[in-house]
Amino acid sequence: MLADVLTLALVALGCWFFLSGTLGLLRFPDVYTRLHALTKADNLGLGLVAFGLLWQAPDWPTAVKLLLVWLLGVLASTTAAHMVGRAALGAGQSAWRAEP
Amino acid sequence: MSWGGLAPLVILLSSLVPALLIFFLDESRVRLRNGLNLGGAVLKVSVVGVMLWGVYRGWRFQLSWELLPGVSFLLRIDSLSLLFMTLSAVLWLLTTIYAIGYLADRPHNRRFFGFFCLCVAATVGISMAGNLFTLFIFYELLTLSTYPMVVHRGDNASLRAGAVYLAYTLTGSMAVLAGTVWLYALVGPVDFVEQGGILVAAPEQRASLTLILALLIGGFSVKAALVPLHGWLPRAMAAPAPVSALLHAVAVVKAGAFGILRVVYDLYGAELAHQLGVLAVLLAFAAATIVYGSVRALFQTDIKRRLAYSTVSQVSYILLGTALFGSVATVGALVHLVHQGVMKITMFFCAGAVAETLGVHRVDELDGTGPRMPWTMTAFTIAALAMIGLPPFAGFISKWYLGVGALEAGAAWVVGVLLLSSLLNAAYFLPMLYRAWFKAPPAAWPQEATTPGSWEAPPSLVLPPALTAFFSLAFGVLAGTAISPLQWAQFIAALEYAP
Amino acid sequence: MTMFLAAVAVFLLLNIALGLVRIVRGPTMADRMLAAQLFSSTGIAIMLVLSVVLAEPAVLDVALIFAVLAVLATLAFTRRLWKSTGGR
Amino acid sequence: MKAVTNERIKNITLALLASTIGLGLVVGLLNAPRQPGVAEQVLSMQTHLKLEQPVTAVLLAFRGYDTLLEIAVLVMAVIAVLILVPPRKARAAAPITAGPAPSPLMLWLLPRLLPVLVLIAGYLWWAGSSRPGGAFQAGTLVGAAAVIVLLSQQMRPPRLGRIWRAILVLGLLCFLAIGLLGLLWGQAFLQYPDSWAKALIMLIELTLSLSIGLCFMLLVLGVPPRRRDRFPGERS
Amino acid sequence: MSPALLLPGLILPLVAAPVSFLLGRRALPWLPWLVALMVAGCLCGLAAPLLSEGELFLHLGNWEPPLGLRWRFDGLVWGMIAATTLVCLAVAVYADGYVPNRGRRGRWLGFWPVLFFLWGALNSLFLAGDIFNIYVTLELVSLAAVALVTLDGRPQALAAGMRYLLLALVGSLCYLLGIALLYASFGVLDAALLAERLQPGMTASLAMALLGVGLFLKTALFPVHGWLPAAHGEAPAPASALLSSLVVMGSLYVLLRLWLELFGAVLTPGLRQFVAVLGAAAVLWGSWLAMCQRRLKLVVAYSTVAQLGYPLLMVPLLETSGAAAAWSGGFYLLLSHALAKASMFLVAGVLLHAQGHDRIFQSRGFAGRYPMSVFAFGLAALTLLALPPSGGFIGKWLLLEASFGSGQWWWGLVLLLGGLLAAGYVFRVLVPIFGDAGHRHLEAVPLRMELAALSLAVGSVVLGLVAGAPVRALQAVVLP
Amino acid sequence: MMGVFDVLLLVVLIAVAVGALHGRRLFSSVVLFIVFGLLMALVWLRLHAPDVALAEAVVGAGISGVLLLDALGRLGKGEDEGGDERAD
Repeated sequence: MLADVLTLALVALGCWFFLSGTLGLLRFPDVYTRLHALTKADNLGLGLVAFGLLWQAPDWPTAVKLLLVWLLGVLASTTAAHMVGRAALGAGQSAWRAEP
Repeated sequence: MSWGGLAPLVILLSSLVPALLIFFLDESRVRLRNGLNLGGAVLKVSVVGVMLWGVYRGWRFQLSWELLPGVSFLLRIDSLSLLFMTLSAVLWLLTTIYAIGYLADRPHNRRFFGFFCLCVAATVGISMAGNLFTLFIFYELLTLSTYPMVVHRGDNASLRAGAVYLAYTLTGSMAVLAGTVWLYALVGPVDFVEQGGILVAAPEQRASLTLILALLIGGFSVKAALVPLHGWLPRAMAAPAPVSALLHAVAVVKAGAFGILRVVYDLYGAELAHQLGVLAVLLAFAAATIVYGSVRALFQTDIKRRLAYSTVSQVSYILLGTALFGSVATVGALVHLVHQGVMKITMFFCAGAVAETLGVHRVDELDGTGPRMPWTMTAFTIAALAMIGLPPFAGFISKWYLGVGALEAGAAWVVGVLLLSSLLNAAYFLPMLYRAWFKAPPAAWPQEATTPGSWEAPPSLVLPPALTAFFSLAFGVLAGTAISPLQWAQFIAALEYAP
Repeated sequence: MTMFLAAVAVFLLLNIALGLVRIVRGPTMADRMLAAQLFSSTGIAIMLVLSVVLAEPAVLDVALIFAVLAVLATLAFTRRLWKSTGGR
Repeated sequence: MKAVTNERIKNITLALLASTIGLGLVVGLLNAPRQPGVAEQVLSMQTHLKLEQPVTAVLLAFRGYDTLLEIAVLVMAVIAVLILVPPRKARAAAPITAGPAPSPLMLWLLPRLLPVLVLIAGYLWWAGSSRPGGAFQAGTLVGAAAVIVLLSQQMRPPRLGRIWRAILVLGLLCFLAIGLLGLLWGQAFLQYPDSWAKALIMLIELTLSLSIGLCFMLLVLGVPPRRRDRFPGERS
Repeated sequence: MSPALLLPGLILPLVAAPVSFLLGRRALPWLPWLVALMVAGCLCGLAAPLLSEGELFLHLGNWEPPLGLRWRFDGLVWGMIAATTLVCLAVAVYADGYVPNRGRRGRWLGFWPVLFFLWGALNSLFLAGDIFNIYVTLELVSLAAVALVTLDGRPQALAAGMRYLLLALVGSLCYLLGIALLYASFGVLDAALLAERLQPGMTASLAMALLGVGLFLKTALFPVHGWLPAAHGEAPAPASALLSSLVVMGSLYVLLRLWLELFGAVLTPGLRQFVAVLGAAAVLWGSWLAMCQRRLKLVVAYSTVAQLGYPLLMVPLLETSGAAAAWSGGFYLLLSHALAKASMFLVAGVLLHAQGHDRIFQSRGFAGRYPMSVFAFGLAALTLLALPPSGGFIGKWLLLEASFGSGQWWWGLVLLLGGLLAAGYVFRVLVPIFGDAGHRHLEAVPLRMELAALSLAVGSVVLGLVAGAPVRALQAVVLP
Repeated sequence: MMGVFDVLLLVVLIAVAVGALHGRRLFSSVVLFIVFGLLMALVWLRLHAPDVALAEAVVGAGISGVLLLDALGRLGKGEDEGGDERAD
């Protein structure tokens, strides 16, 4: 019962992060800000979903796999974000500034 | 395989093997090539001689090989085969001698003689074919092997002539093929036997059989140069003289005529063919061709073209005889097959010799050639007189039997055609003879090849026409003896019309 | 619980649908790559959810593979494409 | 202008054609009589093989010959690429050298990611006998791993020497050899002796994984350059 | 030991392909011979059991259909594999002497693995008794064929190859959809079982149409023949020989066999006439286009378009009294065409090699320098013209017999007309090459190339001379 | 609820496919193609075909995306026609 509640809460929270990440991707004005919104959101979102589902895992290999997926997701997403940001910087894309 | 099966094979191989060897021989190996050629020809003539003796003794020569279920490749010697085979074997030997002399020092002889041998192989194959399928195979081989000879000179005229030749003959072959296959599909495999292999004609098959006969005769008529299918023949005059001799006398037109003989007598049987009504049409076409060819010949100024149209006319005598129902007319047709061959080949040999030695190509250049080249022109004269049909030459025998046969068959108007044709023959041959013997020679010949001192063409160009001219005379004079073509033809006709 | 997770899956899928706008609008290639990155994460999350909903353990393997290969496209993008075009 | 119109007409025609075929398929399937497939039979026969995974049983046993030919198709495709893209051209086209320095984060990540990749590939191979997975998936993962390495390390693909070529055709040859060995043991072509079936299938899958991995790597990265501009195997 | 155990020997080329890839040049002199000898040995060993039993089956992996795959081996398959072996061996021998575009030898070495893959895939295709297995073999064949087209890397060849690849893929897709439909409806993939279960109806008709469209595309039958001349004309000569003789033969074989064996009831008489009309159109239109070409390889390629139309003429005739003749005639034509066409392309390669181009009106003197090649071309042309004593003549004779015997004489007319048109384009080629050379320089050509071409041409004629037994074997096949 | 998921999945799938085919920018098409692979894997999972989903995952995420990006790089085309830097 507790497990189900935890799952509900964590997954719902994860969903919220995903939504905010998506909105950020849509609404933020340039590559760098979008990068920020996106990676934060989807690392956290994926992590919360994975942790939430952990409580539903029938056996320990499944649980390990869930954690592994999260870990890999975080690593991949982080590295990718870094690479894209670096490449954008290297290509000389200017950052957005608030209009005075 | 018995010895009886071996003989047809030897006949075939005696020209096939030289052909293949010659193709792969170097152009410069003249003597070996000529040796192969002559050796093959002599071997063939001697085997034919043995066969004549054998058939006379009652031996059977047959070779069969099942090519498809129900369809056999069959070589069989009967009296009609022998008639044609003897003619082509002997004339091939003479033509070979002539061609070696004629083509010496010219390019592409390897190719020429290779196809030359193939061509003869096809011709003897046609003569030995024991059924329609086999006949067709050799008929096609003949088409293919004569084409390179027609275009041998390689100039534009030859190439155009070759294209026309192919268009005509291949279309004809397709008609023959259609008829052949249809016949096989309709009545199954039929061999050539005396009085016809198709024994029963069910009433519902008659229409198909008529159409098949028309297809076959139509197809063979292309090579036999029946008007209006004769267009290729005068054009093919672009080829060298030995080729013309071969086309006109030994192989091609004869193969067409022989095909028709085979189909009418040994496939359908004269009676059935007559009943189906196709022969009446053939008769009309043959008569028209005889007159048309002679009239066209009258207006030709080129010697070879005049001879070509003469061939168109003369070959149709054979068809005329075939189309008339009756044993006498058949004798006329068969004997003319031989006679026309020896007569016409003589004329082409002579025309070639004159052109080669003096550069004379047109009729009006013939003035005075008789005294200049007496042997050649004597041979030419004999052949021309024989063509006209004067007794005692060979041509007279044919025309006599054809005329009598026409009367026997109740077609008296044919005699009129024959007479008209003879008059026309005289009208276009006699002026040539007159010019040759009685007109003064020109100051200079158009293109004299030999040294002024020599009085004749080289022996290899003189000997063959001399021999064939002799035959033209002998076949007429000795027609009554046991070994003449006439006796042989009467023997065959008797078999075809035996009760 | 299943009902809830199915709803979560639908919600995440809607997220993807929403994010498609960024791919269409761009404007730079980096933006599009980022969107793809987001989809990849979201898709993995959907698979995790589905693994419970469908009670099929193999679904996790699929998610695992996506997770481990997610970096590949970005890698190719930065190493091969971005460089050769100077980011334009 | 006219070209554009033609193009449009062509497109419309193609679209019409495609929709006709699609509609036909739908109609055909709706009208299709249904007859039982072979699924039940597969399930009943696979216990014989000690393979719990029906897909693997179909791919490697029942229809093993299909799989063998598919591998041949893959190798053939690589050879076609080798023919199509001569090594010199490939080298010229591959923008591998130069460029900005790779991200340090990536340089940290990759050495740690690779063992995981290989581990997962091995897991998929091993899983093939009991659950979804198998040679193809494992092999592709191996190929992907190789691609990652080559892309990140600014390396050129290895020279396609004898060993690499051997790996490329290893799976096909191994499959064929085991198939023909079945013949020698007095059984049918491609038949595995009962007690060995699982082991042999695993062996085939292993070799196939390696070959498939290499195939995909070559297909993605084009052709590895060799010292001379020659087709592999040529001796001058 | 069951004779069917010899059957796996027939796919040995599939083993040879990776081996030749590994060994490279060192394998060239002996590997094709070894493989051909082994395949020929298996064929010889199989001949006697085949004659006594008529049909042999081999269950692969000992699994019974519908679960497993099986091979079917009968007289027709025997003939197809024998022809394939002969052509592949001759082409392998020929190709060793043929070096296109000097300096591209490296690329050219890829030819042998592709050749072996093609060879093995075709043998496997003929053996296959399962429609999905046929799909896989067809894929392998098509891929190898595309590789062959692009072999020498000229831009035109690449373009033609790309077009071919796309169309082949579309064809495969159609075929795949067709078999998916069949499997969904009838639950089996084995052709023989499917033939038992198949009921005529909407699904069967649709599947037949899909299979037909796919295989028409792959075979380049009228009206989707457009890709063939470019692809076969641009490929290097040994590749063209394989493509034009074997690759199209493979898919046409599948088309005829599947259609006739599976959909006999679906093919209404009207539909059968329609198929034959397409065949007739291919014959006439292809021959006409062949007559308009100025390059030898294009002439030969268009003649392939024409010749592939003939076997389709058997479709309406199979319902008549002439069924046996039509069946054997159509396939005999296909077999002899394979040998003859390969030989003609090899001769075209000799011509290209000797003078650097293949424009027919600038080829005077070729006959004088290369009589053996021209002789081979002539012998091979006999089959195209369907003149005796070639294999093509036998095939056409049988088809004619069926057509006249069944009263459908109009197909006979098409056959005859096709022969005449073929004469048109063959002699159009032969006439210039017999002309005088003048002072033209012609390169020397390795003897083995000429011998390879000649041996195939002789083979096509031998098929005409010893037709009795093969035709009987073809007719012994259980007619659909 | 899974019914809603399926319908949504199909709609998004078709939208992505149409977008990939008809996009004016080659790069967008490539990215959409990668997304298509992901969605396709989900479809296979929903069809209870985890094997195919696995294959789709390794090919879609691992091979074809890289292949297409690489090809684009070799063509020298990145932000092709109409890629406005500051569109919004």
